Amino acid sequence: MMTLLHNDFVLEMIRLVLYAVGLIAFAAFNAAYLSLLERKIPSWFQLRYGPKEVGWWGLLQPVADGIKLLTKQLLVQRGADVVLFKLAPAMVVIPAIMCLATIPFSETLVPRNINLGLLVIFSFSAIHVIGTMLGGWASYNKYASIAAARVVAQNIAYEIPLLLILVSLVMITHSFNLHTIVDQQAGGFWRWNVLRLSASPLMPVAFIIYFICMLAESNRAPFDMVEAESELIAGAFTEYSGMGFGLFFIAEYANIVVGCALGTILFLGGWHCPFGLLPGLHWFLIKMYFLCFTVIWVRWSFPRTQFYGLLNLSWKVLIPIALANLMITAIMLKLF
Amino acid sequence: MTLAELTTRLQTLQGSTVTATDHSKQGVNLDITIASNVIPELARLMSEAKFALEAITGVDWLAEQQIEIVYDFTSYTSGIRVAARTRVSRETPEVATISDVHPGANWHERESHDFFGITFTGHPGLIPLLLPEDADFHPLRKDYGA
Amino acid sequence: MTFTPDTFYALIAAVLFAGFVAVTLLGAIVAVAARSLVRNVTGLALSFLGLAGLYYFLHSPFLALMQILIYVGAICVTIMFAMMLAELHEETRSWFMTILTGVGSFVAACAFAIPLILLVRRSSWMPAPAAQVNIGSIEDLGRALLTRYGFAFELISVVLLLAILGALAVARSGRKPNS
Amino acid sequence: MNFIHLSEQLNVYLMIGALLFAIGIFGFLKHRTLVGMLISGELILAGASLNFMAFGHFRAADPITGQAFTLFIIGIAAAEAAIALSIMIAVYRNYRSIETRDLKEMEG
Amino acid sequence: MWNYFKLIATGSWSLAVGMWIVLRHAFKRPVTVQYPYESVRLPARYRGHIELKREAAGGQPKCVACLACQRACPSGCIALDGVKPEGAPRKVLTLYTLNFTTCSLCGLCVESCAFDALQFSKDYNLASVRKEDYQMDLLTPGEKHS
Amino acid sequence: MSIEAKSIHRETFVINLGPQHPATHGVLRIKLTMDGEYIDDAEPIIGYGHRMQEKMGENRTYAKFLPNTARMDYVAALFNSQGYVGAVERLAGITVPERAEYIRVITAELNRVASHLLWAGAFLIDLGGFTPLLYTFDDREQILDLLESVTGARLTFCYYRFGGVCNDIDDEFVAGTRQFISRLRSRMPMYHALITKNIIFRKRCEGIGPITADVCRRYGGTGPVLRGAGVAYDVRKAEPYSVYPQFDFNVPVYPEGDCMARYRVRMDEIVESLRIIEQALDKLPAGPVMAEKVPRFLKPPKGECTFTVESARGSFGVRAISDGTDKAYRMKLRSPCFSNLSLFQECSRGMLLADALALLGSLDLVIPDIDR
Repeated sequence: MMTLLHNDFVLEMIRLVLYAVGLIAFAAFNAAYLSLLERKIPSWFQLRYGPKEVGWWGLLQPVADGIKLLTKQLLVQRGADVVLFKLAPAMVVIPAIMCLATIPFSETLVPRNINLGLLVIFSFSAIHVIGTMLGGWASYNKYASIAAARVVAQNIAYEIPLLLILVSLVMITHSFNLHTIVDQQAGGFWRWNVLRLSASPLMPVAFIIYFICMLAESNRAPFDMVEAESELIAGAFTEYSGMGFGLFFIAEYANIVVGCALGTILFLGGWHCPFGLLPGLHWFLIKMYFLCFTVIWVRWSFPRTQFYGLLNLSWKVLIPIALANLMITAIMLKLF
Repeated sequence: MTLAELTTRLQTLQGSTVTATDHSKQGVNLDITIASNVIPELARLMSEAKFALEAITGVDWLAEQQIEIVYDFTSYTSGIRVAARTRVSRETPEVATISDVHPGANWHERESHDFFGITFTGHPGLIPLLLPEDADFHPLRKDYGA
Repeated sequence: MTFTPDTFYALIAAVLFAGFVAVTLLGAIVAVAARSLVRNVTGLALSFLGLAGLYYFLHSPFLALMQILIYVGAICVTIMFAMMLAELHEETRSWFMTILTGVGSFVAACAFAIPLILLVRRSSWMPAPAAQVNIGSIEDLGRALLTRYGFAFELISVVLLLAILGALAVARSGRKPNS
Repeated sequence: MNFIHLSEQLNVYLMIGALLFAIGIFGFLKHRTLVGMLISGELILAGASLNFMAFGHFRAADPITGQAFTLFIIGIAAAEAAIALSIMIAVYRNYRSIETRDLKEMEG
Repeated sequence: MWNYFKLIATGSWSLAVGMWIVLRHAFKRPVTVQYPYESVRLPARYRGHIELKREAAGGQPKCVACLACQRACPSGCIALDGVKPEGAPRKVLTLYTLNFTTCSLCGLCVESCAFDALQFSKDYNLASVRKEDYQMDLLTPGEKHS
Repeated sequence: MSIEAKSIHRETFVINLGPQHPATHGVLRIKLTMDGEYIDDAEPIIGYGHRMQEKMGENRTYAKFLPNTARMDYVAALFNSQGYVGAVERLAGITVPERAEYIRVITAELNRVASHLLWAGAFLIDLGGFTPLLYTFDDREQILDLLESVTGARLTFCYYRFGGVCNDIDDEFVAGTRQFISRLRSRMPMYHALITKNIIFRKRCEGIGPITADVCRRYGGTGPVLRGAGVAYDVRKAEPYSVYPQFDFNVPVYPEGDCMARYRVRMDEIVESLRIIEQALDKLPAGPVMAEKVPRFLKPPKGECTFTVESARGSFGVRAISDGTDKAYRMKLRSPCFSNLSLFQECSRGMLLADALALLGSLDLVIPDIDR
């Protein structure tokens, strides 16, 4: 038994538990405070104040919302497929948190440094499509069914340009390891992948495509066809109440955070300072939350796209450009 | 189509009385009184003359035991406004539908059916529009609820 | 047996392994036995997730991730999409036929499974190689795919291309103007 | 056979593969719809690929062989699924023979 | 092909402009009025519920109970009564109630008053959960008539 | 054909859009028969907010019906009052002082601008864009402040009276209105950059929900819907009433007939209305705002007349029949939304759900106006 208390082992266990708790707390915290920002930022855009009653500057508003969601009953409507209905939120939220576990937040703060980190994120984020769709289908609600069909078509369409961009990125960086990819971008902002014009002159465009695909993959406006409230009320989540809805909510923001963190890692140099000085967690968070801000900013600036407009954008604009980027990258790699 | 042409065209309809009215006094340019069985023909004529149906108004003349139906037509090109009126008996108010010529009349006729109980024969679905689905009363009749 | 951190890790690994096996088999059973097609696909997805875990235990995380990415993320989603698009549902049959086909299929499946399992238990496989030429890393896999299996790799890509074209052609041929 | 070392036994994987195969066969015979058969077919393929992986890992001098084979199987399965589903959609579009109970059941 | 790239370029530009406009608004002062803490300035003609004007001396209502407001009210929400004491020049109000639940705030009563005895109050904090609170006794303001 | 027709039967399902749905702006219910995401048939079901206003018009004296007129099309309440007051004045032969007519035009056009601004914001909400609503509301609030300062109410203005208006406008109102005109003019380029030129908005509106001039004619669609279909019909020009002939203004017409055309018509109408208001303020004559000798209990002579005004949504008509008593014998209210909604069933056929909602939004419906 004494060996169990071996120093390294205890530390390792503590580390694991801390990271597990920390990640779930991080996901929940992000869901809570990004949702507050989701109300505060548009209030600035729209000449309003936003929530300001609960706590100073509305800082306790997410707590109040959370308590409200927790105390509400999870209603299952008659005719719904109860098992799938309750399975769906878990299938959405677990992969999202698992993706978070591979994100290197700084040089040292890495929950799990996996060699195939990029691939892990992509395979796990593919699961949430099934979860959303099951939720929509199992709700036994026509609006939710339509949303379930939409989420699949949308995600299939946007996975392709996303993967094409990532393939070209992997060709440049020769690695699936997120830590390595960030380390290659050390130095100033001119070494970031987004400005790595020597690898492919289309890199800034590739970043924009990545951002668009990330919006579409996490079903954010202007691609929020899945929960288009003026058409489908709340889409796939129409029938969810209480914490069932809360889990979808957490997963949505966790997906945004993962997408923004990945954008930071892949294109914006991760934890490196733009001027090559003092790298660290704060730079990572600044960049990541700036991307999150942009996500919210985009949401409150534009109307929703049409469904076929969205598919057209993917097939007629994003995929050709991504393919072109891939080919240019390959040619440049071969030439230089 | 000018007012004069329209007047001559309308006068050819059987049993019609066409009166040119002062727009500033009456709000319409032409006032036609016509027999109820000529209504479909009138509607076709107005449709050919590119007139739009603006409204169908029922009036319950309790003293005469008659129900008057006023069709308001407007031309979007010339701005001419025509009111065509016909009277049917109050017990069995029946007139042929014009919703086949003016699809917009569909709702107006349903509304008049709701309020006055006028039966528009040939109407595709004369079910209550504004009143509850099971309404069997006609609130704009003068003897309703009075 | 002394209880060292290593045994603790091994125990966790064993529990995880058992969990993956359970998910794989239970998912597979749901995939064939459930009456609703959506549940079938969900079972299939779960089964593949478990299978990915088993691949991880076989020291090939790349395959495990590809399994998730392609089977769960693409194939299962596509099946579901097709079901939504075509509104497919299981045919309803009389209870007699249901029981008959169920029992018949079960017997047939057992006829395959029991000899196979017996074969696995009885036969002695050739011994493990003394040394492996590589560790099966993703670099080795990539090199092998482009050298030794280059022909098969190209063939697969042609097959996939043909499949895509064929799928497009078939799906388009059913489309009538005005419908 | 120790529980802890279960994951290091070739036979365990082979048995799981055999069971998946059998379940696939069961489903293939039981289901009569295209989707059901497709699902079962994927299970059969999964059983086969698990065998490849297990043999490749435990008994082959070059573990790549099993992995490469499994990758090819995944590719083939993807192609198969694409073709099968497009056929299903085409059949459905032309005949619409399959019942659509659920959406009709939902009132209003 | 040219149009394709042009559309992409103009489209992206329009999106960027839109985002810029929205961002610019973020630095403007909010226009909302935080109601319980601050309230908007009511215009002089603000039509609240009615109240009785009173004589400068004595505080008696100017109302002579002529019933004009009651007659003018479309909703029939005013009820008033007055008696003429012996020797007094005019009637004295004994009852003036306003059923605010049916009042439509049209202001016809104030217009109808020939004695300048009615005015609109500036009271807009009228929320209540009890219906009885809206049976207003205007003779003794502040006390709710029930 | 026969075999084909038998084997291909459309698999449809029914969705109830409403009575409570974010896109119906009120208690409208649309029974959608859907083929996947495509609409096979859309049957509007109305009457949830029906109040039998026409019967009230017969049961109340003429003056007592005035507040009701603001409660049909509550977004553009002054037009209903204008139509009703105009009809009764025509019936009773009352001439309105010119200053009152000018004030009516100014306030009504302000109301039109407010209504169109509200529509633009609500339409963007239908399309999923939330922010423009707050900007248009900001501008609309300015109008409501102005109208409140002269009428005393912000929404259900009961302002027009037989023979004039109940309150005169003051210099403060005139100055405020001029200030507002310049403010809104300076904001129009912002709206165009934010909304009109936005590629997503354009993609969602251009070519979506086409309504032809013939469809408008057959269904009696009027207002911006008709002008967006390329017909330059405006009651203010076609049958001039009030003092409109004295003003110089254009009737914006766009021939495309799609949602974008309707949007552009309304945005242009805002500009035209501002021009009208400016001219009216410039020419505003002095004088009384109320005709003399209008009896308190009006008893128009026996007769019948109609009065049509160009409301913010189309032509709003009142047919009043008097039997010589103080109550109308028949008070027919022709609401523009009623006809505009009736063409939805035909025009939405075969559209995608999202596009149909864009079409529904572009019709600018006020449900209580339909239900009356």
